[in-house]
Amino acid sequence: TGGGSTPTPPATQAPSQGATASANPDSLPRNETLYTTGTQWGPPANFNPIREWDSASGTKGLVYETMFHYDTTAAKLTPWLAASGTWTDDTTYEVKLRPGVKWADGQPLTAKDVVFTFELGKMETIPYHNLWDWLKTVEATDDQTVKFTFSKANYQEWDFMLYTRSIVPEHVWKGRSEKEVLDGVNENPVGTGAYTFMSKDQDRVVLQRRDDWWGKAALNMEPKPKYIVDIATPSNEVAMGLLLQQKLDLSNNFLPGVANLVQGNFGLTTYYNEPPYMLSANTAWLVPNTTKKPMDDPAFRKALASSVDVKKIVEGVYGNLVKAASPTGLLPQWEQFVDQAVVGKSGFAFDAAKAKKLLADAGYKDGDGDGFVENKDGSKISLSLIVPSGWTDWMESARSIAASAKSAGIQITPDFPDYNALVEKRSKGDFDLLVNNERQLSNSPYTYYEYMFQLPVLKQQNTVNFARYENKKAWALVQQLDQVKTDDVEGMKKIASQLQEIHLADMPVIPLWYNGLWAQSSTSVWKNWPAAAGSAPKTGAVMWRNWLELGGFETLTQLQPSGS
Amino acid sequence: MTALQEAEPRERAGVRREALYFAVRNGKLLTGFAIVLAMLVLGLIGPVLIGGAPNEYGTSPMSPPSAAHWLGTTTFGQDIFLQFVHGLRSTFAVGVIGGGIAAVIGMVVGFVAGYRGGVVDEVLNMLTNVILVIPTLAVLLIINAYLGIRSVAVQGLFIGLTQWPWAARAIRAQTFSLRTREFVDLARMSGAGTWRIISREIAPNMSSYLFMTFILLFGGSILIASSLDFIGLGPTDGVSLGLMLQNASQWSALQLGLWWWFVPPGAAITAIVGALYVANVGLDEVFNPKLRET
Amino acid sequence: MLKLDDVTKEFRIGAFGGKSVTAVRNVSFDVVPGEVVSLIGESGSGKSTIGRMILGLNPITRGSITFDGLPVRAGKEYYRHIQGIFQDPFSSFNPVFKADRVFSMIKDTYYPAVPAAEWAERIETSLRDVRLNPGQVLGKYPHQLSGGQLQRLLIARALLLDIKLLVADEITSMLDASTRIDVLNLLAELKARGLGVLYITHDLSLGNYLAERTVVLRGGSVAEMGPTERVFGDPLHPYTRELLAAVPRLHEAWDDAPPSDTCFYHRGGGTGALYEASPGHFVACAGLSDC
Amino acid sequence: MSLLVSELKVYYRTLKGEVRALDGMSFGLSDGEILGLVGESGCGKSTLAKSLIRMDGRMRHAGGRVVLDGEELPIADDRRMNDFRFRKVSIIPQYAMSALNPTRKLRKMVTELLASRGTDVDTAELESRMSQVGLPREVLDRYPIELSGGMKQRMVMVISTLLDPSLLIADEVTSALDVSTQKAVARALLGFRESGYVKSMIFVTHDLALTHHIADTIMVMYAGKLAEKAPADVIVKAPRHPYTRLLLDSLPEVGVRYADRRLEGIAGSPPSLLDPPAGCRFRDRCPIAGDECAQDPPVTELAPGHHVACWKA
Amino acid sequence: MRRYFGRKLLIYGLTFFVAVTVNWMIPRFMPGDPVASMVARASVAKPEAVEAMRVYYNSLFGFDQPLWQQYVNFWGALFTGDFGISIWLFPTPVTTVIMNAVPYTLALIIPSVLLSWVVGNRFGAYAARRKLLDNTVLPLGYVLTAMPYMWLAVLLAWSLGVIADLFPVAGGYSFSMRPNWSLTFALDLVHHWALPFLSLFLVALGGWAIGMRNMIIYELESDYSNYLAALGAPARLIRRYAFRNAVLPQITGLALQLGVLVAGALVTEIVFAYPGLGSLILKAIQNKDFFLLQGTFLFIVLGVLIANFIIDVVYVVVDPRTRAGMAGARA
Ligand SMILES: Nc1ncnc2c1ncn2[C@@H]1O[C@H](COP(=O)(O)OP(=O)(O)OP(=O)(O)O)[C@@H](O)[C@H]1O
Ligand SMILES: Nc1ncnc2c1ncn2[C@@H]1O[C@H](COP(=O)(O)OP(=O)(O)OP(=O)(O)O)[C@@H](O)[C@H]1O
Ligand SMILES: [Mg+2]
Ligand SMILES: [Mg+2]
Repeated sequence: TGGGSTPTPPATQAPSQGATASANPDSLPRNETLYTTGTQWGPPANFNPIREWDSASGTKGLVYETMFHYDTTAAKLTPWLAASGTWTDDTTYEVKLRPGVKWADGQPLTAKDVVFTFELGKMETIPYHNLWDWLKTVEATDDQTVKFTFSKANYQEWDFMLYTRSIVPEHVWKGRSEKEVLDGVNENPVGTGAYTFMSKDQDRVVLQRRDDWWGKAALNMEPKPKYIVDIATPSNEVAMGLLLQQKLDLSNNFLPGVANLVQGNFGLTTYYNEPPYMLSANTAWLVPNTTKKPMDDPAFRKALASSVDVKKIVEGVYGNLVKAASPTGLLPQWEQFVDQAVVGKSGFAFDAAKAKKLLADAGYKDGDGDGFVENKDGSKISLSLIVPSGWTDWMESARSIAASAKSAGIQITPDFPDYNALVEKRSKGDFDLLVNNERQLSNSPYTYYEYMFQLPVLKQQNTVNFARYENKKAWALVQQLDQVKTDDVEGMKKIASQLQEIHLADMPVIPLWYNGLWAQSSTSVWKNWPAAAGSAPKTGAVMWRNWLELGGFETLTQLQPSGS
Repeated sequence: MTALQEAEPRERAGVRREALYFAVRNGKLLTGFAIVLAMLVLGLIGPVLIGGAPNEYGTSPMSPPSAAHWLGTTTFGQDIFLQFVHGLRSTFAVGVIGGGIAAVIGMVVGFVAGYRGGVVDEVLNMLTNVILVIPTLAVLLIINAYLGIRSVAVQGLFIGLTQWPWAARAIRAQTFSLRTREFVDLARMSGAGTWRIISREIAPNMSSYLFMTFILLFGGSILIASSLDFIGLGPTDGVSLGLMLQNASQWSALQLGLWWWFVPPGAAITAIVGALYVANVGLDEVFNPKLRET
Repeated sequence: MLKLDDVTKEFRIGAFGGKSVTAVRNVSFDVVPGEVVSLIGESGSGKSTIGRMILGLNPITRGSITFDGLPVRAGKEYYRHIQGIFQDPFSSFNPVFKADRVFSMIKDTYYPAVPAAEWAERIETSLRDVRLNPGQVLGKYPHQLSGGQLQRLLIARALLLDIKLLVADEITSMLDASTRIDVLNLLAELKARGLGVLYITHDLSLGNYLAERTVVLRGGSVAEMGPTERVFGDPLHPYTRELLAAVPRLHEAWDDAPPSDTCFYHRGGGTGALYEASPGHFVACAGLSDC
Repeated sequence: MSLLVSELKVYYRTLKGEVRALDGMSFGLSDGEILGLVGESGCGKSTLAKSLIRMDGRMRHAGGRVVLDGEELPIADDRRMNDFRFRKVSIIPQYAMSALNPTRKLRKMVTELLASRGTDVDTAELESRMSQVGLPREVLDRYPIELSGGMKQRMVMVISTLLDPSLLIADEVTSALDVSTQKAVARALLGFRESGYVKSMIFVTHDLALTHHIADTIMVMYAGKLAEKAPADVIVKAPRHPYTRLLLDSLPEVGVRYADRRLEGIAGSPPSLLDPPAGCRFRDRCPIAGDECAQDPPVTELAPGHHVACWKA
Repeated sequence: MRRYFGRKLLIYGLTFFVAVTVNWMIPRFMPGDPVASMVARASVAKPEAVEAMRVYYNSLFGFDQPLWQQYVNFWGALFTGDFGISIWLFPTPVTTVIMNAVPYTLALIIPSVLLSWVVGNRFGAYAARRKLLDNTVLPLGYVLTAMPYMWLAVLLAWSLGVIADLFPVAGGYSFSMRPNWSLTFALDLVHHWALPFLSLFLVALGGWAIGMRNMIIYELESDYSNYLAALGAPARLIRRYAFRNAVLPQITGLALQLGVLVAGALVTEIVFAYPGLGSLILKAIQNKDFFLLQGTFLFIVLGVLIANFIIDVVYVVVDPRTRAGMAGARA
């Protein structure tokens, strides 16, 4: 496999590379190297940008690039490979590519590459295949211009596509079979990005900066680390050890207790220097199976929502590393879409007494005096809450949820099936309650509402609407939201507000807390890490898949060597 | 025959009385058992005396040992001493269940193979060897991973089911030499059946040996269980010393300076198993005149 | 009463019995009531193996052993009539139990209904028969008893049953001269009561002292057999002669074995055909002319 | 006199007290003499043999002296005794069958053993001695496991006598062998004396008849004490101690048959050595015991070389 | 002798057969569908696409064939060294994944097993019947053996790694290094190897020392030792002989312990994030990578079998008794 795993004698490469490489690449200079962890969990498996879920870290974002980036603070697309993108009419989108962008092999990036990339989606097993449900054609009108014609313009989703799909070179990929496109290792990736893969081994990939990257001139940006070593995530405690030993610059792991270290004098920083320390990355939901009794009753779901003491989880389990979610579950970055009036009217908070009252009002009574309420028909309620075995923080949280539900009179037993089994139960609807955080921060709350309300409910629900909540009106609203132009914030807000009303009235899923954008960095070698305070960058310091486009890359360009 | 005569001088005191004489004077045996017993008592009465749920969150997380929390608290404010005494319980439970099951299987296989001999022996021997060669922890990992382990009892069961081969081999060898002793034939001529001979003639002759086997299996089970717990394949319910270790390590206890979370469970396992080993050597000395320090 | 007919025993050794060792080869003889037959021969000649086959402790490979016309069937009934005593008295007792447990085992199997008092009486009688003082031996552990005492306990045990045949395998090898002779005398008395005894030994003088008939084994097959006085007085087989010559005698000097030029040896693999030299006196030779 | 043992007392330490396995033995052994040592099982024969060369951890030298070739043997001092072992005193142990290290070829073992005593192996000499006991020289290149019991026994004999000790102790070397091998081994021992490999020898056995064949003198022990010591023929033909007589009487010989002559054993059993009764230790079993036997009988020399410890002798 | 090996080979063959069969059964009979989890991870929402992917992966892994056919194919593939494709590290072949990890594991196991065995035995032999050592240093041995592997490992990592900063706590070599043939790199490898090795070594050491001590006491009391002592041989020679005999059971003990030692190595690797098979197994379990799990498991079984076989050969070479045909009694 990769050249990294077999030692190469230095003699063969020293003379030829001597001119460009400032240091012996066999031993990376510490002050030019960024060590990161928290992205990949094992040996790098492939460099295939189509496999967004398991390609080696940096494959997308550092080696391959997308047409746009998304600025989560400003909430807008940043042109990247594209110089601009505009809706020429309601169903036509035109992208002008940036001139002078070159592939790593020297070939120029052209509109045909973009067309090729999107047409790959016609293959059924390609993740963005369903784009072609509403995309009619992609054409290169000239070398720099791509025209997308839609049968139905899903503006919100389209923006998401624009910054998530890596563009691949047609001249390299042409003729690859479906199998190869989907499953190929793509051993020597040719991308447009600022880095190339230098070596890989069991527990790492090493990326080297391309000094001829187009963005240096075109964007006036340069990622500062000459080398990036991304270490396959060992366990939390090992990552923490490495961080303390200053062998690691950025850990994107969940490091419980790191708050203590940030407060102490260890040279560690996080985005905030007080709770919640991290930016928020996604929402953890408590998902009730609404096809089962009593979760099919909105009143019960609302009582359940009031019974969960999220604060206790935030403090006890996470040591304040996360933030309690707002009743809408929308991430803080989407705060503008939260209709405070709706929340004020029908929002909820932890209140055991209220939960009890809600239950009583809805007819759930503790008839047999065991401390737990029964169904209206008198049958016992005994719910199980499943989270994957081994996910310690969630396991602890599940225990905590069970405990606080108990005080409201709802009997919940935490259960920790194996992840695989959980996935199967989840997709078949064979569960009572579960915790899920599948959806990440994105350009639009649309993705969250799609997650909540998507219809139809199938026999197998693989990615969304695990609650199997059926509300035609809500789903119609979601689709409507999709078709609101992304610059029409007011239009979005209006629909969002209606959706929030439905959500809070019916509680198909119960927001719990916001998982953090785990990022703890050491200032021993690199400084100017993103932080809330002062003039520090406001981007997310993450190397996670799909997050380099959300500000991760920009963070790299703003780092400064600590020595200087 | 000559050796036999020398080993059994006619005028020596009764075997049992002599064993007792040396037992109460054997420092190793006494120390070993004292430690194990102390731990056992702590595990048995500790939870009763202290009361409260071991996993209950407390109000003072991460506090060092104090009068209120003898061994301090975890990240979640759980009282470590309380977890510790509960953990001792399950640790002993795993030892007893795992060691017990392994001992029973090992004895049955060992006795039957050793006594029956012939094809039965060959087949059992083959089985033993097969299980012996298969790396058991790997198997346990797999079984655990797929079936999931709910309780200490199930964990003990699995450990017991994979840990017996060496014991079977050792017992088989002993039985093999005992079954050629003529009292076995004499029992046969008195109309005793196989099972009776094994249980009434052969087993009593190696009772000390069987006991030692059990001790070793007991200690082994505890160690294996703690490894499994540590990798995250432990029981999902309850507390055990291994789970405490796992939690401590997963929540970076050492890095955060919460040594009181990490040290006691490991030290207790070491103490129990180590004490068992020491006691085992002591026993060996008691029952085996050659090992006695004269 | 007891009849061995062309008995052969092969031990299989190694995994799944790859190799085999022939311990006993085509041996035939019989024992009648009130007769002591002594089985002599060097170590490893198969004496114990024959005894164990008779006792049903080892299966027979070929040939047959019958007792009162019935084949050997290890089990309760069989052992009611035939009992054995092994060569090592110390290992015949389970060291962790009291020695008199051998009696209660008999009771459990054969006389469960006999009341305790009567049983105690029977034991006492039996012990007195072997000239043991019950008070001295009962309730003691094996290691608290002497070899001779243990040996006699075993005989007493056998006597509790109404046995017809006793297989006594080198029962005196562990005893010193004086105890030894006591045991031998006891056997002789039992014989007088009609008991058949197969007396296994490698000590010729003991065999000679007790037995009516003698079977000389060599390498698993019979070298010579016949009335004791004929076998000892007129040994025909050179091996017998060699054995006799090697026995140290108190008042005679050792003499060398007569050169074995006259007779063809039957070592392993022979047919074991026996030639009857005189009535009842058989010798394994190729033919009369050679002897 | 090459060996002079006087008032030797060796006790075993046990939980219950001291077992007086040797309780005041005195005897002498002259150059070239073979002493046969007989006696009931447990009377202290092996104890005597062991105490002359190496006492084990439980043995205690409670008194008495041993003088060999004019030098006193420091039998209680394990370290000092080392100089005498093998060179002056040597032993063929009772356990000869298992006395050879199972994982060393014999040649190597002999070489290493001799080297550790500061001597080199004289291969020719070694092989000639082996052939004298009927061992082919190939045996040296085998492992002990590959030898039969008799061969091992003879090999041990050869090894033990390699340094020509002046005293050889042979402890029941023949009891585990069948008659023909027994004879060969006994003959070899005699040969060793003839060839001068050993000067004198103590031959421990329970087989009176066999001793008679090779020993010059026979010493009969009873319960840790000397009972009678006399030239072999005298012991066999004209024993004076009642124990010796009864012992001889109970010996069946080829030709003696129960039907013809009923032999009798000695009634009773020997006294416990833990706390032996005062006086003659054979008293309880002695048919001719009298009141004087309550006193310890002194060893008296009845005739030249014929010592008896009995009031009635 | 030939019988001895024939018998051993039979056992090995049987073990291998059982192991392979059990192994084959794992992904097929255990709850949870590996393909389902693969599909789930790809986050494909559309039912048709899901179905297409499922069909595709099922045929890729051969799950669409009848069971017996799968079983036969499995054996066929096995003999060509093909353990299938890793699910977790898709589409890397399992063989490649394993082969990348194996050097690290071997580098840990072989030296720690052999060294702890040699040193432990020497040490135990030395301590036996020497009162002072026996009462001071050996108890330390008991404590060491009784330690859970990971506990010692974590303590070492923390004290010598994080606190004292003497050793790195993760990785097979520095993250700043690229493999090359230089002394610096070799030293770096050793530096990373030292702590995991030490923790394995220490735990195993005590066990061997104790075993040897007990064994040699028996040997020192044996007849041949007594005979040598009676002939005035110096204690050194007697001990040397006793050692050789006592070592033989320890060799068999090594075979018995191998499985345990491998297990210990796995746990230790996990603690030190050492990129060997142990970390791999843990990840394979966590990610439900059946094929990788199968592969590693088979590899371990094979490794243990080979090691056992070597031990058997060594045993025959050093113990004359096996050669003299007593083989049947042992095994
Ligand atoms: N269980 C067994 N398995 C294999 N071989 C055996 C077994 N028992 C006896 N033999 C072999 O059978 C042969 C005869 O043994 P047996 O014990 O009958 O001899 P013996 O004449 O009684 O000898 P001894 O005088 O030493 O008691 C010997 O070669 C022995 O090795
Ligand atoms: N280690 C010991 N501890 C206590 N008593 C012992 C020990 N060894 C031997 N004895 C006792 O010392 C006495 C003499 O033993 P010894 O071995 O010298 O007898 P022996 O004459 O050689 O007997 P045998 O003919 O059976 O070999 C016996 O009564 C025996 O019980
Ligand atoms: Mg026999
Ligand atoms: Mg003796």
